[in-house]
Amino acid sequence: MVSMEPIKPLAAWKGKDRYEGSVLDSLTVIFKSGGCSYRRCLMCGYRFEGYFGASPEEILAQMRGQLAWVEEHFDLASVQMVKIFTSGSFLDPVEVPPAFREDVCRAFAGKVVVVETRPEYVEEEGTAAMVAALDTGAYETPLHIAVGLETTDDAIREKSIRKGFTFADFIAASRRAQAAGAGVKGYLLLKPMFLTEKEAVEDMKKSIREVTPYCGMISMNACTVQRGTELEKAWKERTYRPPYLWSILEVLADISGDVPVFCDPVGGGATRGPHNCGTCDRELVQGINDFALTGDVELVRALLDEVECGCKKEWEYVMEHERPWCMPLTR
Amino acid sequence: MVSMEPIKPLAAWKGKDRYEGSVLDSLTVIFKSGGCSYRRCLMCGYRFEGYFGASPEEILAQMRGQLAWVEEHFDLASVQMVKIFTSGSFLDPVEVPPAFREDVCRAFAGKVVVVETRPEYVEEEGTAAMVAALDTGAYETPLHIAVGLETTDDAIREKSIRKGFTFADFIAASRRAQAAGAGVKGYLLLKPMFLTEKEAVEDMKKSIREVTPYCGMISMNACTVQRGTELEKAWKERTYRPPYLWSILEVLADISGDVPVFCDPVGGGATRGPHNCGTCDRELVQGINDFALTGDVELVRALLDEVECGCKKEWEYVMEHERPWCMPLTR
Amino acid sequence: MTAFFEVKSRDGMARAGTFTVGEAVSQTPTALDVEAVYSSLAAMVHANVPLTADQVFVDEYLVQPEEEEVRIVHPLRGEAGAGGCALVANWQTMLERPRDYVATLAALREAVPPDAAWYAPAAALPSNVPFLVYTGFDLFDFVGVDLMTARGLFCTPEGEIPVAEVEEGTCRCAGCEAGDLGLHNRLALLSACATARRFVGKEQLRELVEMRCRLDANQVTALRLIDQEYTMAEAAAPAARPCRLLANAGESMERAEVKRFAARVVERYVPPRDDVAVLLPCSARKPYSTSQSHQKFVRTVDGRAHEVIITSPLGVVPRELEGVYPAGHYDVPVTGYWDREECGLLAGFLTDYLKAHPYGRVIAHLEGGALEVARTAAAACGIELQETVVAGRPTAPASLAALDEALAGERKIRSTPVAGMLAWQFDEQVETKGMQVKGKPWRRAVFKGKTILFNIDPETGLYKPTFNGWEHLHGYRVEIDDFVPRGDVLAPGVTGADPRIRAGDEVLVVGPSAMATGRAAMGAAEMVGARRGVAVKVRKVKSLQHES
Amino acid sequence: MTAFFEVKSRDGMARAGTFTVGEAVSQTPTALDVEAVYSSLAAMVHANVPLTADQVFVDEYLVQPEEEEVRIVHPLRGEAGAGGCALVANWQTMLERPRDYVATLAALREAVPPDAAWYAPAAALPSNVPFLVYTGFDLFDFVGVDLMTARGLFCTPEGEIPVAEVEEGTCRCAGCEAGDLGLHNRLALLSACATARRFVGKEQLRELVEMRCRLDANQVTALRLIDQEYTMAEAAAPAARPCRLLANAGESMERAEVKRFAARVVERYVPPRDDVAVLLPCSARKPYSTSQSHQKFVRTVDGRAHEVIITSPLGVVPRELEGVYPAGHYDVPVTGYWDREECGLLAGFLTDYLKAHPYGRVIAHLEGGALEVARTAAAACGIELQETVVAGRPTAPASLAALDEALAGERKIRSTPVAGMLAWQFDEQVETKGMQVKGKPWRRAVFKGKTILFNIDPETGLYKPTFNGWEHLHGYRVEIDDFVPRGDVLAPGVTGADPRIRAGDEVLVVGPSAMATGRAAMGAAEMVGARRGVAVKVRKVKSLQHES
Repeated sequence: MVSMEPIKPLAAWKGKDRYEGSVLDSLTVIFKSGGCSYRRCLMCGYRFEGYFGASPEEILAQMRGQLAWVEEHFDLASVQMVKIFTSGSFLDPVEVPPAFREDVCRAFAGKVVVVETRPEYVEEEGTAAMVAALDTGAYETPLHIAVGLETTDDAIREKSIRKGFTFADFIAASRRAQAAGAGVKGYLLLKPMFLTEKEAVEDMKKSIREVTPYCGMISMNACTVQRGTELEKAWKERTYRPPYLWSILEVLADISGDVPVFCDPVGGGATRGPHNCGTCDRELVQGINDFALTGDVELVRALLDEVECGCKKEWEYVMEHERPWCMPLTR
Repeated sequence: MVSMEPIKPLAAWKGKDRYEGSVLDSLTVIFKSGGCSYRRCLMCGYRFEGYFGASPEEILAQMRGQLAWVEEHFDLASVQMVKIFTSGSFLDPVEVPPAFREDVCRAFAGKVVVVETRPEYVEEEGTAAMVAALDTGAYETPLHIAVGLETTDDAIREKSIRKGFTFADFIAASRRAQAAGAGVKGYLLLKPMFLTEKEAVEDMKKSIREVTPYCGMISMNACTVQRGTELEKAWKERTYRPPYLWSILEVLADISGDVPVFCDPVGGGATRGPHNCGTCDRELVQGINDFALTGDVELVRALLDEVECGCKKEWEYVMEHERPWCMPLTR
Repeated sequence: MTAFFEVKSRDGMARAGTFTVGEAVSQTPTALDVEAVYSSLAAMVHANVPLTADQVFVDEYLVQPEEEEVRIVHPLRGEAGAGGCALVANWQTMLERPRDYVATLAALREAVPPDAAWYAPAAALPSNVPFLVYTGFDLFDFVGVDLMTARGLFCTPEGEIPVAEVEEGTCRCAGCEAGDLGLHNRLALLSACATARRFVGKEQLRELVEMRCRLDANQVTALRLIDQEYTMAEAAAPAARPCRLLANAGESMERAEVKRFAARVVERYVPPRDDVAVLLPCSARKPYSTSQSHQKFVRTVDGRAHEVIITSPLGVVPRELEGVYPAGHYDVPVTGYWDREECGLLAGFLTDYLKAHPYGRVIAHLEGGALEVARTAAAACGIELQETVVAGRPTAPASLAALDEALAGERKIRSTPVAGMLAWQFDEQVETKGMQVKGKPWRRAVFKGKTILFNIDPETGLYKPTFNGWEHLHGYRVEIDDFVPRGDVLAPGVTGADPRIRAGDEVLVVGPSAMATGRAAMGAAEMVGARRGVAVKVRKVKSLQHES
Repeated sequence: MTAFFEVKSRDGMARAGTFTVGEAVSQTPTALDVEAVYSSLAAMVHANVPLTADQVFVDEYLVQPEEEEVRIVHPLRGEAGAGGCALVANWQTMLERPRDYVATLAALREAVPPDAAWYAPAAALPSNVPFLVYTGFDLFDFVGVDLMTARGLFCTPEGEIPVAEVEEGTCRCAGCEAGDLGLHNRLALLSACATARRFVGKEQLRELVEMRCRLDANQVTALRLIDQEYTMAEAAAPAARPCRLLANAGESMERAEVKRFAARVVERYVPPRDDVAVLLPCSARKPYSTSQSHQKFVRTVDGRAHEVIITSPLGVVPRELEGVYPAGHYDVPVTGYWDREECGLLAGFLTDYLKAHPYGRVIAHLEGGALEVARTAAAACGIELQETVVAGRPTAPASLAALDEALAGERKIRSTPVAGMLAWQFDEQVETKGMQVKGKPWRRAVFKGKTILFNIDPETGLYKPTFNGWEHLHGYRVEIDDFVPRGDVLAPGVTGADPRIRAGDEVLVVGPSAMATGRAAMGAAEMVGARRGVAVKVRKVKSLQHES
């Protein structure tokens, strides 16, 4: 057996997450893995992260080292939820050796665990095994499979993200996961490339409606411009602008129904992240963060209706007048 | 005695002039003389014409030669009036040897003769002699003494022309001439340097009124820009603009009383002469020339009132708004 | 709605025309509510294709609006419908990227037919619309200014400023009078369009742009880069303009017309003698020979040398060409200083000239910057320069005497400008023996015996060949189909054109049934590619139809 | 009527202020009916004295209007009343004579006190008013535009055009809406004045004029000639501006601020070491060291050489001065081409620099135009240049490696920018041992121990001495009468000023009873000559009054 020397993962941090009506202390870990087998998504900044070319054994050893580092650096007893990402799919056996799944389940048994994956790697048997390994009776659904669906619109997903799977693939994966006793979390992307601000907002509203039947949780990511991506090239060429914070509010204010929708406005207020004019950004980012913990749609509506800022008229204008043939109108 | 070989004078031409109600065939001769003894006038282009430094005998010979040329080249029998100019004063004995006066009287006896001079050279005895020599009974007043008074305003004459004599000098000379039986013709200058268009017009109107008691004839010269003068320097520096033709009409239309006022708009329509905008110049110059022969003030008033040209409003604006501290307004 | 665009006149890449929607005729360039004209545009969804997209993406995703009159064009896919509108999608993204602006423009001009109205969406502001027009756009919308309104910005030709910084009384337009920022901004755009139209009409848009670009480094950069794209710029530059060329900026030196003049003097023109040349300074008065200084030079030279004028920005103007555009039609600010760039460019022109046309002797009757230029060029050519100006005053008697002495014993040759002008204008060496220029200054012509071969345009100095004149020339033909032109020749009738033809050039129209003399209204590429518009303004037609 | 003029702010020779007539306050520069203000002007007759008149004529004939508040001034006779109006009679005759315009202006600025409103009668049009303001005029009238109205000409910022050529909709001002050409022309003038005021307020009038001059060769010529009058232009140029310097025209190179920066780098500044210099390219981002490229350069040089940036239009920017105006505050159009004039001027700057400050070794880590400049200067100085850029890419690893290798073994010296800045700003070599720059980017200061000597202005980069800081400096004093300033120091209280002081300079106010730190609101000549206005904006006052 290879060494178990602790290795720092790509990132790991503690936070709070709303889960079934209460707020849990959560740990997020991004493991460096064997690397995404697909890596064609236009906005993905992790495409080239990973131990490309390493043997499964080496990958396993490296990932175990990372897990050891996590166990050494965090007081896991105080953590109720663990969210696990790689630079690709946790359930891809090429990327993440299946033995590592067992290690993870051992380490985080009794907590709510969320693992991210592309849908083609969700299979019922393995998922059921993970559920069983995690289940201590503490939570009804100890495992959640998170899938980056991004949008329910297959055409947009293909043109704007180049994701390589369909909504139907997602639904099928969702069914497999649920059959195995796991929950499903859907990631949606607000404003991928080639959409006007309004197209993006409407696509998101529609996606939330359409994905709800297949998800226990929905997480909306507002698109950010990461280095080395196609998106960054477009952004530098001024053919892409990240979404307005107003647009996030507009989507959140529209939420109805029971499925919880989360949004962590990463990079909010920066020119590479979702941003407004710079004046009102702090206040709105704070509000969106508050919503993530409270789920209070009224709070969002109040922000949308009552915050006065010069850029709101600009956003309204952009929402009404930006067209596929004259976009983006702003930076 | 020196040679009598014919010599061409500076200029000589035939024309028509109104005189006491009828139109006479006239001859104008500009003799090259000994040169003006004064030669300080700012706008004078003849200051350096003359046999400067020549002996009186040489001057006399040269001038006799010019007279011979005139007698040879013109049919004097058909001429009823002779107007004689030099580049200074015909009656200045230094400039024109007195013997030449006798030659002239001999040559032009029986005609109306006009000779130009500064006032200080008009003395009663010599004038009476010329009258006697010219008089054949054909005309009541065979000799007219023309004096370039330019304006009756002594201050303007000094500042704008630097003429070096006063209106009182002119009046005294006029009295001497009349006492000797000669007529008096007054030359007035429309728009010397340093006057606004309106100042110039008003000065001219006032001068005509004031000089009338002392003149049998008045000739108004509109200022023209001659080469090598102070005036030309000012014109090139854009600090001088010759008078508008409209201004000439304005003055002529104002004439009342019995003394005939003449105006030959030399250089009319050229940028160096009295001019308007270029469009209406021909028509107005023609009208002014017609007036010179007919003395018909109504004709002038009709031109002033009825000719429509874009530049008339410009002239009206200039008349009203040009000030000593912002002039000229136009070119 | 059916809209119809027609180009009425050109000024380089810019055009003035009409855009007719139903009964309403708009003078272009202008701004209007384009979505109201082409309602299917508003219905396009998920259809964005950036200008920087690659061929695969364009092929897969470039979709068109339902109305065929408007086509979305792309550097990788031209397709504009005749009579309609070429929508250059997302052009506003180019405004801050001058290098891409120019490269994309060049690609578009290759790909998009010339007869559609070029529409730059969401791009136009009062501060940039002259530049957009200069680069060939005809139609704009109110999106840019309305966006500024939403932002609380007040649009001016000098830029967009917070409305709070605008003093009362700055503008008294209907919008400002009503306290309506949006109306002000729209009116300001329409007014800027009107100004641009006016300058296109006068063919002085270049001068306006050299002014209006000045507060925006991106516009300045793009203007300079366009000048470097000589092929694109020269193809659009007319043979002559009805106005003076005002060379009031550093960029004026780089105008296509300046470079073309210099190139033709080297490549087309041949001097009438090669024994001795006198290089002379220019004069403010044009043509030079009407100035007092040149009258002295001409008298002194007295036919004993070829007279060549050294001037900025044109460089080298042989005496025979002094009357032709732009040699007889430019003005410059006169400070007495020629800067190093000026001297460098002009020395380059003169070097090329002296290498192309070696003379036995070269006399420099010059001073100041022009003398520097001559010395630099002479050094570059390895020739010895004889200098004849004394104390820096070319018209001083001592200088003229030195010039006279330098020319003592040289052969007097009286040559006409005809051969030089024909070479320069038509790129052809013509045997001109017996040809003579006659007539009053405003109606001069080249005769051979009693036959007029070329009338000389008093405005531009260009030669206008008669049918007899065309017999001496072989190029500058426009080929047409089998018809006899009635009035002007329209573009669809043109089957071929000498590629050297530019708007304003004299051409001979030839077809199976007719010949006609006339003046090109558009350049060769456009008359071959366009499906509408006047190609040649015809002067005289000769029918070749046989009795049938 | 009594009118009162007050200068509120300056932008080179231009000023913004107020002209108060009774209750009515006008923001200047502006146009108004001056005869209505000074009725005695209309009563002047036969009083013309041209600007070209000689001393005898002026002495004899220059008469003044009855109202003493307005004085007719002349280059040969200044006399302007305080608080009033200096009427520069017949200025309109200068508009087409740029050489005389500039010479006469220079003479007037010597002769006429600075505190009167300068009135140019009958001169202002929308097309020239920015230029008139640029040359120091505050007041205009409507005579010029009304005359255009009489002529049927429509006034625009681009010139005057026959009203018949104006398309409907070109202008929607109150005048045009009412079909009143006269009102349009007056409003157009007022609007042009408002635009000029706005740019004076932003201290960017130079940029506006570099734009607006462009259609008038006379304005271009005069602008260039004023730049050649360096003494006049430099005296008026502020120490710093609150805005970027937009070098968008060829003329931008000739700005007084550019020449002054270059002169100070040669004459005042002394490098911190003389063994080895590295010449580096500039970056678009300012100050340079915040750019990615310069972070690489700084890491590579690692204190082993003096870093000197070669840039256009400033020429030579030692690293220590990179933050000070205008080194940290200029933008240029980037085409990648430095023209010959640019290269020539910059090579001249660098030559002067290298001659004034000889280094043991000079390494050129440069490419393109900057490398050309360095080579030219090195040749002129007879020094050998070591070149370290590989394949024209200064930030490429190979280039950085070459630079690193070239510096192998050189001594590492960590010097602060303090000595260099003090020399550049205050013309003094100060012993700076123990002085350190500390603080957050937006609140940096020079400390000695715990004492602040100089706060660093985050906007301009200028050093703002405290009283402790002034103890290290001997110049830049403003002497005042025996009083303790309450608030700002007004011009009448000033008894003397270091002639090097320019508007915006940091100064120490010294008088028998008080000292004060502050910033000059006007230049030395003006604070000594003016009888009104704020001379120094005071920051801190120290009373020296003894107990009596």
